[in-house]
Amino acid sequence: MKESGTWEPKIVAFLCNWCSYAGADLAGISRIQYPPTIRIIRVPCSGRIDPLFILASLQKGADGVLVSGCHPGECHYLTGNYSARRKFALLKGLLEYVGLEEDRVQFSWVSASEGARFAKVVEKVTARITALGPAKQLVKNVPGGSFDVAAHS
Amino acid sequence: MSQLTHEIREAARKLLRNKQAQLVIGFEEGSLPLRGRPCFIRKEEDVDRLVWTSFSDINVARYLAKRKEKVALVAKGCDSRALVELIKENQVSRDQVIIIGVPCEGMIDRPRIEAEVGHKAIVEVEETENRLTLKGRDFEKAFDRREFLYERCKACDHRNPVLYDVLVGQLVEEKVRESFPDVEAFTALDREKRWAYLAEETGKCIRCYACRNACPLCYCPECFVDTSQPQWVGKSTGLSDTLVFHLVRAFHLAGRCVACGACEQACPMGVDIRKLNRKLVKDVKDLFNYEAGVSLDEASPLATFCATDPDQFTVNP
Amino acid sequence: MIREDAGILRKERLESLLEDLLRDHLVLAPTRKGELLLLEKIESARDVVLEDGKTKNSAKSALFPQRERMFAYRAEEGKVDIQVPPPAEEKQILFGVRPCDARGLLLLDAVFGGDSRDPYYVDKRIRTLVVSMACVNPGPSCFCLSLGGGPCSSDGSDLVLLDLGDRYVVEAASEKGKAFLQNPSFEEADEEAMAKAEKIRKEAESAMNPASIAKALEERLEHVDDPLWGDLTESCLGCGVCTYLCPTCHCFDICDEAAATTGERIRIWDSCQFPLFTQEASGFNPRPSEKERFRQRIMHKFRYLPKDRHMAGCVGCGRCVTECPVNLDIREVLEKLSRAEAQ
Amino acid sequence: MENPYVPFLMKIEEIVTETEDEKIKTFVLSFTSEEDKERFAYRPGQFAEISVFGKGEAPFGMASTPTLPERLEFSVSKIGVVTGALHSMEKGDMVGVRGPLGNGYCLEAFRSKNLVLIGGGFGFSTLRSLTNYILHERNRKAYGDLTVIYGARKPGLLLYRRDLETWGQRTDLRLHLTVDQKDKEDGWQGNVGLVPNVVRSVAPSPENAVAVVCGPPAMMKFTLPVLRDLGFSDENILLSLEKRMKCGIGKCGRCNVGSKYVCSDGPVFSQSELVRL
Repeated sequence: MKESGTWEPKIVAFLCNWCSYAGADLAGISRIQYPPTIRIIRVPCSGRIDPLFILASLQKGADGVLVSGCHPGECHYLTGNYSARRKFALLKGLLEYVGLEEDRVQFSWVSASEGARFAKVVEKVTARITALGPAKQLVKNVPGGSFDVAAHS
Repeated sequence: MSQLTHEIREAARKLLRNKQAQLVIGFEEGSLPLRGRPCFIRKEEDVDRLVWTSFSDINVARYLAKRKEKVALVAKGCDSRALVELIKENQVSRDQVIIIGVPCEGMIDRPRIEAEVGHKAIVEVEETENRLTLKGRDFEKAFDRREFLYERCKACDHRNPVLYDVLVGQLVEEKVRESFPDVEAFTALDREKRWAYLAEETGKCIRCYACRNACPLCYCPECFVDTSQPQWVGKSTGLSDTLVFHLVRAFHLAGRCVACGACEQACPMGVDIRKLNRKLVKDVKDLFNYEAGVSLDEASPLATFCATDPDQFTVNP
Repeated sequence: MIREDAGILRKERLESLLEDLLRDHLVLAPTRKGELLLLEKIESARDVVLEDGKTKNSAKSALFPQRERMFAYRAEEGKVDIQVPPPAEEKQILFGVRPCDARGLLLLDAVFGGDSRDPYYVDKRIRTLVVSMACVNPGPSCFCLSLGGGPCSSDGSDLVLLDLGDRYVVEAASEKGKAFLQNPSFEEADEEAMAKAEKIRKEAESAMNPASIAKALEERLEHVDDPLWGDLTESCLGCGVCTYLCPTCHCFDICDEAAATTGERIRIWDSCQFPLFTQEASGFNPRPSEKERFRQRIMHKFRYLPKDRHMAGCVGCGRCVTECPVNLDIREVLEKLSRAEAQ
Repeated sequence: MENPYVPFLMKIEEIVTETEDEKIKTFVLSFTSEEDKERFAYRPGQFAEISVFGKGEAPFGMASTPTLPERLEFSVSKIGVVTGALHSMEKGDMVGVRGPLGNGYCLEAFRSKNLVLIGGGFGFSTLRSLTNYILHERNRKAYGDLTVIYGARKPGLLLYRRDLETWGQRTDLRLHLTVDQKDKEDGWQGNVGLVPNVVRSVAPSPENAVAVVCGPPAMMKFTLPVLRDLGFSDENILLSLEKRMKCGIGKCGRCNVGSKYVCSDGPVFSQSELVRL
């Protein structure tokens, strides 16, 4: 974390290799500016995403998670994102239900040719998460900077 | 002895005698008042251990996976629904099970009854029709059993077995389709309140995994909380790890949970585990129009999809 | 004075005694959290619930918590710094635990004390005063009598309270307890009270229905391959309820919880009922099924610990009986094992 | 109060890749303080818990000999979380060490006895420690004949190549190496056969002798009847057991076998003790 006022979120972005990852690449080579808040993890398909990946990111201190795959109907493996979409819908609903801040976990569809769209998605996601501030709800409290022995015992 | 007990015993006796089944899994009297328990009958002379009471509340479908012999299962509505899912998931083969279906009029909520008598030690229980008499060392109290059913039983709309080979007793009238007033009420709370509630419930959890192990559909040879490489979930009782355990377990049961309540009933600490499951049951119904454990033919909701599935939750710049 | 190791506590003085203690002690007592009766830290004397029997958690939680930090560390640039938490200063009182729980502490003392003392347990233990509440109305799952204890046993307690209706007879069972009796809240015990207490004690014992655990059990347990084990454990779910709520089960795991450069080593309860307890990194498991794991639990409690620590790993509190999700009753298991001939 | 759960720190001085599959490495550790070194007086057959901070602890038998007290050596097979983390560590990194733990080999009882040490695979590490200890010039005369039988699945999996060469040249030690199978290319000239069979053909005399066996469970199981056939009594057959352990001091309950704890009562047991459990 930087000094207060200049805080920016850390967002783990799981991107499908065949679309959003290439979209991010295109945004890069097209010199489209977007906030440097995401840490990209490339996955073979949005269908690869296990809810554990998302929750583990939040436990380990990510302020938000973005999952991005191919537009429905355009999956490299034909139906991977259709299956994923059902999972994501349920997961999103469940996380909201338990009172996790709604915008911490977000999903999008971005194709390989949509560099500009990718940048916009990141902008929007970043704005929402920045508005929420640092994530606290699921972060696992491991003795950190203060190295405080009394706490958490 | 109740009529249902009698009929269950006769059905079991016949199946064992004719060698149609090598094993009957049903319920017997527990060792304490207000308790029933699973029992495993292999010999005709043991058949009289079988009973049917207001405490035959364990989901016995849990004991079916990985059996080699031909099994007769005494199944109430929720046991049969779990069995449907197990058959669909190829954990149990339909030919291997003979279902002795029992229409169920709900099971008694033990913790609630115990609270009702002020947590005094109950020494004896008598059950006749709808009347339940509890005796302690210095008290006696009678209840109408229908008022003390588990919440899940009150809301149950599958009291009759959905699948059976032998039916004992008479089918009972089913309630009209269940709505989800509890889920809606919880959703209406402030986000902070919901989180605080879940944090408090999670705080009671001692990670004994009774919920998972009692669940008829938690049959994975290695649970995600037990993997070490990578270790997804820490083993201690902090909020983060414990909540992630419950969230992911609930999620793994999405579209599979038959709302039998085995989890909450097994929980020694009274954690409101079904809170999460109910939400997913509702969403699966609303979003994908699926109800777990009612049909052998319908594909499981997370094993299929539809091009027009809801999409509104995605970010659209 | 009739007896210097006994006194009377009038019920109306209980609250002021507790308030007094709360000033300079950490007081753990049975208290209700919703429907749960838990042994937990109390803030006020009014939170104490003494009449409702045993708590869901056992007294071990106070001295051997489910999660405990062993040390914190920082590992950076080839340097490692380890910080061990300083021992707690505050004295603690376990107030109103039941005699079975107090007796369970004796086994924990034997395990965590002795050779290579466990500082986390021992530090807390020497600062702890155990005031137990005798059971005048033992429950249907209680079987302490079968294991050498009793509803009014003072084993492991410093003081035992016994309810006479309007007052408690308080008996000291240790030097620490005797010293505590000097507190002005206590009055001198009179003959009549002592006689009444004795009568209640007898009644409580005779009201119990102890499991008949025969001498034969010992011999029977020598037969590890007894086919009876398979039948006994058929309904076992393999969960950790029985071991986690048990006042004597003490198996634990040690693991690290880490951030990038800092972390802590913690110990957490573990259970012999879990497959991971003995599964080796290669995947090989010497106790592959519920049968072997359940057998280990019984063997450890009733055969190994009596040999090794001269005390059974069971005090008959009955928690595993009431809390087992499938009512797999340890009393019946022991009875069956004591009865049947080894095959 | 002494805290038996808190490790002291040691520095990795050297990492030796022992086997061709690179799954077993030996870590040579140096003490960071003179006190730690003094406190760590051990005998062959004892073990220590090694900490990789953030990953946890795992038990390893000392592969080094107390006759060279400056360094501790541990051979680590990469199978789990801690061992995986150790394998990715580098020279200069710090690890935590708790020990020495366990009973070790009873050297007093070995005095003037003929010793037959039988090891298989990875289980050979503490026998290497024992062998080097006995071969030390100060100790050699105190013991009788020394026979070492050591087998691995393939020649490329034999540990401590340098030691094996030195030992092979000595006259006060009979060394029998064997492999379960050999490839055409590996040029293995030695014995091919399972350890129990080699023991049978070497046929060490049970006269005034103690046999020490350490290796995988199957090897131990099949070696036992061979030793009994040769006339070794159960009191004179020692086995070093391996079990999942955690605390190492007989508290955590994991390694309970009968009324013993492998960590604190063992890991070395005589067969006659094991029969009684």
